[in-house]
Amino acid sequence: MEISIDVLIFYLVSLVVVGSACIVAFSRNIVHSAFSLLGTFGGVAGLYVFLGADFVAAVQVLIYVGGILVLILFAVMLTHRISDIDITNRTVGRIPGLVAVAVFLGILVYAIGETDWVKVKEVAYAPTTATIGNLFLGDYLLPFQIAAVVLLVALIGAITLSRKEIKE
Amino acid sequence: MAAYVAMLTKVGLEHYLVVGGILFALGIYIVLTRRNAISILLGVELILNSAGLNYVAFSHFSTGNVDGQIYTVFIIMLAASEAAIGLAIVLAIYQLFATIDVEATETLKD
Amino acid sequence: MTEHVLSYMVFFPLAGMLVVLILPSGRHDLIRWVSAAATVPPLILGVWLYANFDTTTTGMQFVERAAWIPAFNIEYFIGVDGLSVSMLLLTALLSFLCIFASWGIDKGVKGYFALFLLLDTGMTGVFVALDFVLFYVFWEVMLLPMYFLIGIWGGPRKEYAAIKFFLYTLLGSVLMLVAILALYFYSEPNTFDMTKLMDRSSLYSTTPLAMWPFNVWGWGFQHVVWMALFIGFAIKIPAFPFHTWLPDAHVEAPTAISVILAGILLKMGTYGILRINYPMLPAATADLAFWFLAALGAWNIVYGGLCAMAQTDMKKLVAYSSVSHMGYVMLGMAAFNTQGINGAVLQMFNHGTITAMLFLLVGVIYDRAHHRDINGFGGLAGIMPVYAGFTALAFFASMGLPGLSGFVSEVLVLLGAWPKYHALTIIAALGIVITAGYMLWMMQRVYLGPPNEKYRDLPEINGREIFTLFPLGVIVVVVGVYPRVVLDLLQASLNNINQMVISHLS
Amino acid sequence: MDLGNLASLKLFHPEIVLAGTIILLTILDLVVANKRLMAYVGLAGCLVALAATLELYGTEPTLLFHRMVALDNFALFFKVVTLVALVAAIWMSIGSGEVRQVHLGEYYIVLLTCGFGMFFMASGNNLLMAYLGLELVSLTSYILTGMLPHNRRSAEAALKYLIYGGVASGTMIYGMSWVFGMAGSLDYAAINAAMSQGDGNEAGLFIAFVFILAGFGYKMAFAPFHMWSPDVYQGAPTPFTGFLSVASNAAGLAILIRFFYPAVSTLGQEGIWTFQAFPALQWTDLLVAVSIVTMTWGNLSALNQNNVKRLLAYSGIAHAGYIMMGLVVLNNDGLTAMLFYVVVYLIMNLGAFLVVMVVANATGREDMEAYRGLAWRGAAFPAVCMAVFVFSLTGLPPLAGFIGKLLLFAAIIEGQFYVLAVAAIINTVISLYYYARIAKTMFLDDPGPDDGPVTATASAVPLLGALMVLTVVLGVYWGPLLDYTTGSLGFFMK
Amino acid sequence: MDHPVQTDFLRWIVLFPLLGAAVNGLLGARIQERAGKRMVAFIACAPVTLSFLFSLWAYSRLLGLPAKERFLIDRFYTWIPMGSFSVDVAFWVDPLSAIMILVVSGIGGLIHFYSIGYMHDDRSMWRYFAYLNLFTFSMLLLVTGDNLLVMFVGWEGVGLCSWALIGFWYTDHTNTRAGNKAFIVNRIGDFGFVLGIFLLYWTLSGQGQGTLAFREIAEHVGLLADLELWGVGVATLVTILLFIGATGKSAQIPLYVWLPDAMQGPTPVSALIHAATMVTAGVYMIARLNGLFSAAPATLQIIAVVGAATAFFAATVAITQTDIKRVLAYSTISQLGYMFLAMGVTAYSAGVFHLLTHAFFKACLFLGSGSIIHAMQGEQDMRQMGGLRKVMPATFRTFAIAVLAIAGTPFLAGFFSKDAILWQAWATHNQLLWGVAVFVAGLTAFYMFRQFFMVFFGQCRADHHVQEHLHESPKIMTYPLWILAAGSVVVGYLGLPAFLGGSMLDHWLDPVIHVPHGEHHAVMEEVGVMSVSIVAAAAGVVLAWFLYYVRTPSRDESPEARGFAYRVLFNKYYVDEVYQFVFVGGTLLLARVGAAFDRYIIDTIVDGTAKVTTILAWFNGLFDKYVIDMLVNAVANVTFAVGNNFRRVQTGNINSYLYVVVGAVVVALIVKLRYWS
Repeated sequence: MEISIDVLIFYLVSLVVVGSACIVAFSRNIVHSAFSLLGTFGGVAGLYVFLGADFVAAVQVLIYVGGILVLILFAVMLTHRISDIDITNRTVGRIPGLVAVAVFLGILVYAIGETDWVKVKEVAYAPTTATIGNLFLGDYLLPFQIAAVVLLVALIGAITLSRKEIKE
Repeated sequence: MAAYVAMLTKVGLEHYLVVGGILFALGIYIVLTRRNAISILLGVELILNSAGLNYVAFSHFSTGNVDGQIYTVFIIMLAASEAAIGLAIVLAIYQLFATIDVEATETLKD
Repeated sequence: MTEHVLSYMVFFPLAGMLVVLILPSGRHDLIRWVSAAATVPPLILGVWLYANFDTTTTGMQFVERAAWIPAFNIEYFIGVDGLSVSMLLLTALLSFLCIFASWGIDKGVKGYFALFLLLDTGMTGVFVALDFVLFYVFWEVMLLPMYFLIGIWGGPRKEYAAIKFFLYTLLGSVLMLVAILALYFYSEPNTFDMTKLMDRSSLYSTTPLAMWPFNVWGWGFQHVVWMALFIGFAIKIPAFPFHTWLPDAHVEAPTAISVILAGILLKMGTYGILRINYPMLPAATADLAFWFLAALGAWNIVYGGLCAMAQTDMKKLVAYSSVSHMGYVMLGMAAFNTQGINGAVLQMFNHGTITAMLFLLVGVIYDRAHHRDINGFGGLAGIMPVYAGFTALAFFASMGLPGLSGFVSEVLVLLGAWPKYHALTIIAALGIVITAGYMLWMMQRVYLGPPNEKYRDLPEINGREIFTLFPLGVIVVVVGVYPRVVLDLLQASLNNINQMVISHLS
Repeated sequence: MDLGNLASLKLFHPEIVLAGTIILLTILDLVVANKRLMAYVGLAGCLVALAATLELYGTEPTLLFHRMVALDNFALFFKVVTLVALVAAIWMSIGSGEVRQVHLGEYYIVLLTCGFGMFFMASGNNLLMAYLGLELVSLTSYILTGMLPHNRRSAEAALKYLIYGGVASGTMIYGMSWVFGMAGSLDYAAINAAMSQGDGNEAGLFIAFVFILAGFGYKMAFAPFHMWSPDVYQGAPTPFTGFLSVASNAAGLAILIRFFYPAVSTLGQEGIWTFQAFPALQWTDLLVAVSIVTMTWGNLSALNQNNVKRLLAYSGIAHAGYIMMGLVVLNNDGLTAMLFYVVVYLIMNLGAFLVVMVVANATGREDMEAYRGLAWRGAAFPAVCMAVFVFSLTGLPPLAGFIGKLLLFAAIIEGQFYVLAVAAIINTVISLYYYARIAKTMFLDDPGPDDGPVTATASAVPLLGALMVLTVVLGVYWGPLLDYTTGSLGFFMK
Repeated sequence: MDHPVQTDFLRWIVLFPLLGAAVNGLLGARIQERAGKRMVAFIACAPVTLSFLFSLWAYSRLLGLPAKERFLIDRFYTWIPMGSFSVDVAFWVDPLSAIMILVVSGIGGLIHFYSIGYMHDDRSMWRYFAYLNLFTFSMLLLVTGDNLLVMFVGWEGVGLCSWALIGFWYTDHTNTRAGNKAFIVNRIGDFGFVLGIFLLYWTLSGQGQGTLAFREIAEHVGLLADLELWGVGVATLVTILLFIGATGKSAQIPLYVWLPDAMQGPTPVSALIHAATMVTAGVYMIARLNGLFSAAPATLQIIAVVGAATAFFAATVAITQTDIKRVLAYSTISQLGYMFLAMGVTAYSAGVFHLLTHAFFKACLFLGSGSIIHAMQGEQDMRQMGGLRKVMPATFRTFAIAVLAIAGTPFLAGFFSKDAILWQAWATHNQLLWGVAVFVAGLTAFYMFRQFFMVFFGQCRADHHVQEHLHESPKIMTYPLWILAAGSVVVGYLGLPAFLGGSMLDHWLDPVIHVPHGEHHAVMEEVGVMSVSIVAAAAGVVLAWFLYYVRTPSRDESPEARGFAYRVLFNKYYVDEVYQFVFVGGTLLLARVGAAFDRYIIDTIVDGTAKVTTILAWFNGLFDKYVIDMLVNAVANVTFAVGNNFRRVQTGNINSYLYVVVGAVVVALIVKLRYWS
C-alpha cells in the first residue's frame, strides 16, 4: 500500500482543481468565484503537465489565467458597483440543481468505469512544443488558419458589440 | 478491496476523466443555478476546461500523439473568443438594463 | 388537338387565370368576360368528348401520359372513363354558369375570378388524373381557392366557415396522402399509376393486423388503408359525422361558390371512393361497405332530411338536403349491382344539377332581399312568377318527382339497395317522405301564402339569372325523361368497377 | 484521394473567394464612407463563390488539407445552400430598416464569416473541424444577434444565445472527447473503422452521442435543444433571422448527417445505413421520440403566438421535427428527403421572413395585428406571397412544401414508422391552424382604423417574386431538384 | 298475344294533354294577355277532346279484336335500361284501361268545359288549365302505363297536380297547407308503393323473371307462391306494400285525412281529381294487379276490412258536416271504401263498376255543388243555403238525379253498382262486412238527402246581398251537369245483376280479370239481399226527410249545442288533431333533435378537439411558464411565497432553458441505461 509521490501530487492538484471549482460554483460572492477560477485553471494546467502536455499547459496559463480571467475580472468590475458586490451572485434552485447534477455525474462516472477506452501500451513523456508547431504548419494548417478568422471576427464582434453609439 | 486500493494508488486515464467529469458537472450546475450572467459564463468555462482535460488525457493515455493536445489548444482559443464576445454582450446588457441578472433581462418570452 | 383534349380542358382555365392576373384590376367587366371566355372551351371540349366517347369499352380513353418525376415513377397521366366524363361535363357546365352567377361580385373582382379559375382547373384535374400524385395535387389545388373564396367573399361568419372547411378537408387529405403512400410502397414495383394499382388489388393484404384495435376488428392492411381513404372522402361527401362543415360553408359562401361546392366538390368524395377504394381495395370494400357506405348512407338520408326540416335559413336547408341526397349515392354504390352503382353515379350527376339550381335560386332571392330567412318571405310566387316556376322545378326534381332527373337515380339506388339491405332500404325510402316534407314546407312559407308587403316590389328574375338556370332546368327534365343520355355513358365503366368488388363479396 | 495543403488550394476556390471577400470588406470598411457599397461587394463575393462552387461539380471526391475537409457532392450541396441563403440575406439586408441602424461594415463582414463557418460545418471531416466550423458559426451568430444598437431585445437575445450556445457546444465537445477516447482518433474514417471493431461500449457511446446531439441539435433547433430559438429569432434583425432560420438549420443538419452517417454508420445494400458495432443502441427510438416531441412542441407553441417572427421560430422548430423524420429511417431515401426539404424550406421560410421584414419596415411592428387586412392595404403582392409561403409551409400542393413533406412521409411510411406518421399528420393539421391564421388575418380581416398602407420595399419585390415563383414551380416540377438532392448524397470517406 | 301489335297512336292519347299543359304552362300568361281567356281555354280543352276521340278509336280497335286478344301496346322508348332491369316507356290499352281512359278523358273533358265557366273570373286561368291538362296527362299515363314504374310516374304526377290545384289559390295558407298535407300523406303511401315495387321486382328477378310489366307480372305470379320474407309470404308483403300506396292515393284509413282538406281547391278540381279519377287510382291499381292480389288472401282480407271500415267511418263523419263540399268529400271516402271492399272480396269487376258509376254521379254532385257555390259567391256552408231549387232549376234537377243515384235508388247507376258489391260480399261469406256495408248504404242515403234538403228546400238562409244575386249557372256549366246526370242513370245498366240478364261489364273485363267463379246462388237470395239494402236506403231517406225537411234546419246550428257523439263526429273523431300531434309534431321534434345534435354535439366535439389542442398548447406554455420555474424557484426557494412565484412568471429565463436540456439528456440517459440495455 504505497502511494508514490506523483500520485499524491495528482490528488493534491485534483483537489485544488475540484475545490476551487466548487468555490466557483457555490460562492455567494462573484469576485470570489472569479478568483477561484484561477485555482481551477492553474490546477488544470498542472494536470496538463502531468499528462506530458507542456505546450498546452503553457497555453492554458497564458490564455486562461492571463487573458480570460483578467477579462472576466474586468467585466465584474465594470458591471458591479463595489458596494453591492456581495449580493449580485445569486443562486437559485440549489437543491434541484444539485440533484440533477448529482445524477448526471453518477451516470458519467459509471460510464467512465464501464467504457473500454483505447489505451496505448507505453505512455510517453516527451516535449511536444516542436511537434505541435510542426503540425500547425502541416497537417493542421487549415484549422490554424480558421482560428485566425475566428479570432478576427471575435475581435470585430467584441468591439462592435461594446461600441454602441447610435448611427445617423 | 485490493482492486479498489489499486484503483486509488495507480493514477490512470479514468482518474483524469473523473476530474473532468466533476468539472463538467459543476459547470452544468453553475449554468443551471446562477442568475448572474458573468457567473454563468464562468460555468461555461468550466465545461470547456473539462473537455480540454479529457482531450489531453486521451492524448496521453489513448493515442500517444498530440492530436488531443492540439484540440485542447483550439478549445482554449475558442474559449477566449467566446469570453471576449460574451463579456462584450454582458457589458451591453449592463448598459441597457443596468443589471446583468438574467432574471431581470426577460423581455423576450411568451 | 384531339389527343390533348383533356389537357386543354384542365389547363384552359389556368391560362385564363394568368390572363386575368395581368389585366388591370379596375376593368371589372373585362375581367368577367375573360373569365367567362376561359370556361367556354372546356365546355365545348366536354361536349365533343361526350360525343366522341366510346361507351362500349371499360378502358380509359383520351389517355395522355408523360414522365413527370421519373425518380418516383410519377407521371402526368390523365384519361377518362364513363364515370369521369359525366363528372367532367358537370364541372365544365357548372363552372361556366357560375361565372355568370358571380357577375354581381364587385369586391376584389380580379382576385375572385382568378381564384375561381384556379379552382376550376383543380376540379377538372381531379376528375381526369390517373396518377396518384397528380390526383392529390389537383385535389389540394381546390382547397386554397375555396378557402379564400369563402373567406373573403363570404357572409358574416365567413372566417369561421372557411377555417372549418379548411381544417376538415385538410385532415381528410392528409390521411389520404398517407394511404396513397402506403399503396405506393405496397405495390411492386412501386407505382403511383392508378390503373396499375387497380390491376394489383389482390396484392394488398387482408390478413388481420396484430396491432390493437385492428386485431379486435379483424382489419388488415387493406382495411386500414381503405379507412384512411374513406375518411378523407367522407369529409368531402360529407358523410355523418363529418358533415358539419357543409352547412356553415354553404351558408357563408357566395352563391356561385355554394353551387360549385355542392355541385362538384361533394362529388369528389364519392368519385374518389369509386375510383380508388372500389377497384384498388375491393376486399376491404366488400367487408366494410355495409357499415360505412350503406348504413351511413341511409343514416345520411334520414338524418340530413330531418336536419333540413328544422332549418330556417334557406341555404342551410339546401345544404342539409345535400347531406341527405348524397346519402343515396353512398347507399347505391354499396349495393354492388348494376342498378345501385349506376343509380349512385346518376344521382351524383343529378344532385350536381339540381342542387346547383337550388343554390342559384336562393342566391337570386338573397341578392334582392339580402336575407335568407324562410319565415321572412311569403307569396313570392305572385311577385316573381317565373322565378317561382324555376323554383318549383328544382324543388320537385330534388324531391324525386317522376319525370325529373332525381327520380330516376333515387329509384335506381333504392331498387339496387333492396336485395342486399332490406331494412336500410326501408329506412332510406323514408327519405321520400321527409324530403317532400321539408321541400314543400319551405315552398309554402317562402313562395305561397299572402304576399309579403315588404317584398311587393322585388324585381322578377333577370335575363342573366335565367341564363344560368335554364340549361340546368333543361338537363333536369331531359335526364328525367330520357336518362340514357347519362346512363349509357356510365354503364360499361361502372359495371367494370362493380365487377372488381363483387368477387370479394362473401 | 488525400491532398496536402498546397495541392488542396486549387479545389478550395469557394472558400478562398469568401475569405478574400471578408478581408476585402474589412479593408473597405476602413476606407469607404458609403457603407452600402459593402453590401454589393459582399453580394458579388457570394455570387463569385457560388460560381466557384458550381464549377467544382464533377470533381472527383477528395479529402483536402490532410484529411481535414471533404470535397464531395454533399459538401457542395450545403455550400450552395449556404451561398444562396447568404445572397438572399444580403439582398434582404439592403432593404431592411433594422439593418440600416447597425454598423454596416461589421455586419456584412460577420455575416459572410458566418456563412464561411457553415462551409466547414458541411465539409469538416474530423471532430476538430466540426467543432471549429460550428463555433465559428455560433460566434458570428451571437454577434449578429446582438448587433442592433440600443436595443434591449437584441442584446438579451444575444446573451441567451451565447450562454445556450456555449453550454451546448461545451457539452458537444465533451461528448466528442469520449468518442476520441473510444476511437483513438479525430478523423471520421478512423472513428468509423474503430467503431466497426469495438463493442461493449454502449453506455459510453450513447452518452457521447447524446452530448454530441445536443450541440448539433442546438444548431438545428430541435427539441429539447430549441428553446433559444424563439427568443433569438425575435431579438435578431429580421434579415439575419431569416438567414439563421434556414442556413443555421441546414448547417446543423449537414454536420449531423456527416457525423452520424459517414462517420459512424456504413452504407449497405440499396441505400440502407446501419449503425456500426452497436445495433442494440435503440438509436432510432430516440430519434423518433425527438422528432415527435420537436414537431409537437413547436406547433403547439406556435398556436397562440401573436408575434409573427416568434411564430415563425416555433414553426421552424416544428419543421426541424419534420426534417428529423428523414433521419429516423436510416436510409438514403430519408437523406434525400431531408436535403430536398432543406432547399424547399430555405425558399419558403426566407420568403416568409422577407414579408415580415416588409411589414416591419412599413409599420415597425411584428405582431399579428400589423397584418390585418394586409391585402387591402396596398400590399396585395406581399400578402399573396405570404399566403403562398405559409401554405407551402403547411404542406399543401401544388406548392413546394408539399413535395418536401411527401418525400418525408414516403420515407417513413416505407420504413413503417406509422406512429411517427400519425404524429406528423396530426401536427400538419395543427400547424394549418396557425398558418391559416396568418392568411386569414391578411385577407379575411378588415384593416383596423389605425392601420396605414404598406408599401413593399423596392428591393424586396423581385426577391419575393422569385421565391414565390420557385415555391410554386418546385411544387409542380420538382424532378430536377430531386435528382440534384439525390446526387448530393455522395460522401467521401476513406 | 305474346307479340302484341305496336299501335303508335296510343301515345297521343297521353301526350295531347301534356302538349296543352306545356303550351299553357310556358306561354299561358302571354297567350291570356294577348289572345284572351278563350284561347287559353281552347288550348286546354282541345287536347282533352282529342284524347277522348283517340280513346274512342282505341276502344273501337279493341272491339274489333277477339275477346282474348283485346290488347294494344305502344312501346315508345326504353326508359331505364339497367342490366336485367329494363323499363320501357310503353302504353297499353286493354279492356280495363280502355274504361279508364274513356272515363278520364271523357269526364275530364266535361270538367274542362265546365271549368271554362267556373273559372271565368280567375286571372290565373292559364295556370289552372295548365295544371288540369297536366293532371289529365298524368292520369292517362297512370292508367295506360304498361309497367309499374310508368304507372308510378303517373301516380306521382297526379299527386303533384293535386297539390298544385288544391293550393291553386296559394295566397291563402289554408289552401297551401291542404295541398302540402295531400302531397305528404300521399308520399307516405308512395313509400310503401315503391318498396312494394322493389320487393316484387327482386323476388321475380330471383326467380329469373325480373320484370315490372303488368302482363308479365300476371304471367309469373305463380312464381311468388311459397316464397317468404321475414316469415311472411312475399305475395302478401308485396300486396300490403302496394296497398299502403293505394290507401294514400285513394284516401283509405289511415291515410284518408288529406282528402277532406283537399276541398280547398276549385270545385271542378274536386270533381275531377278528388272524386272521379285520381282517388280511384288505388282501386285501378289493385284491379290491374288482380292476379297478384288474388294470390295473397291475407291482404285481401285486410283490404276488405279497411274498405268497410273506411266506408263506415267516413259516412258517420259525413252526416254531421255542414260544408257542402266536405260532405261530398267524406262521401267520396266512403264510396271508395266500398270499392276497396269489393277488391277485398275479389269482386274486382264490381269494384271497377262502382268506380265507373261513382265517377259519374259524384262528378255530377261536385259540379252541382260548384254551381251552387258559384251562385252563392263562394259560400260553402249549407246552413246558409236553402230553397235553391227555385233559383237554380237545372242544378237542382241534375243534383237530384245524382243524389238518387248515390243513395241507391233502384234502377239508377249507384243502385246496381253498390248492390253488386254488397252481393259479392254476401256471396263470399263476409256477412259481417256486408252488414256494415248495408248500414253504410243507409247512412249514405241519410247524409245525401240531408244535404239535398238543406240546400234546395226550405227558406233561403243566406245574406240578403247574396240572395239578390242568386242565379243559375251558364250553359257551359249546366250542359256537363246534364251529361253526367244522364250517365248516372245509364251506366248502371252496364252491370246488371245476374238475374236481370248479367253484367256486360263483367264480360268485357273478363280477359283481364280472373275471378274464380264462385258457387251458384239462388236468384231469390240475391233479390233478398238487394231488398235489405233498399230498405236501409229508404230508412235513411225517411230519417233525413224527417230531420231536415220537416224540421227546417236553423241558420246558426252549432255543433256545441249537440251531444257528445255529434261533436266527435263533427270533429272527425279528432283524427286530424292526433295525427298532427303524433306524426307532424313527432317528425318536427325529430328534426329539431337532429339539428340540435348537429349544432351541439357534433360541433361541440369538433370545437372540443380544437379546444383540447388549444389546451395542450396552453399546457405547453404552462410547462414553460410554471413547471420549469417551479423547479427553479418554488421548489428551491421554499421561503418565497407561492403567490409571489406565480407573479414572477419568469419565462425567457436562460437557466430554465438549460434545465430542459439537462433534464432531457438525463432522462434519455436514465431511460437508456435502465430500460434499454
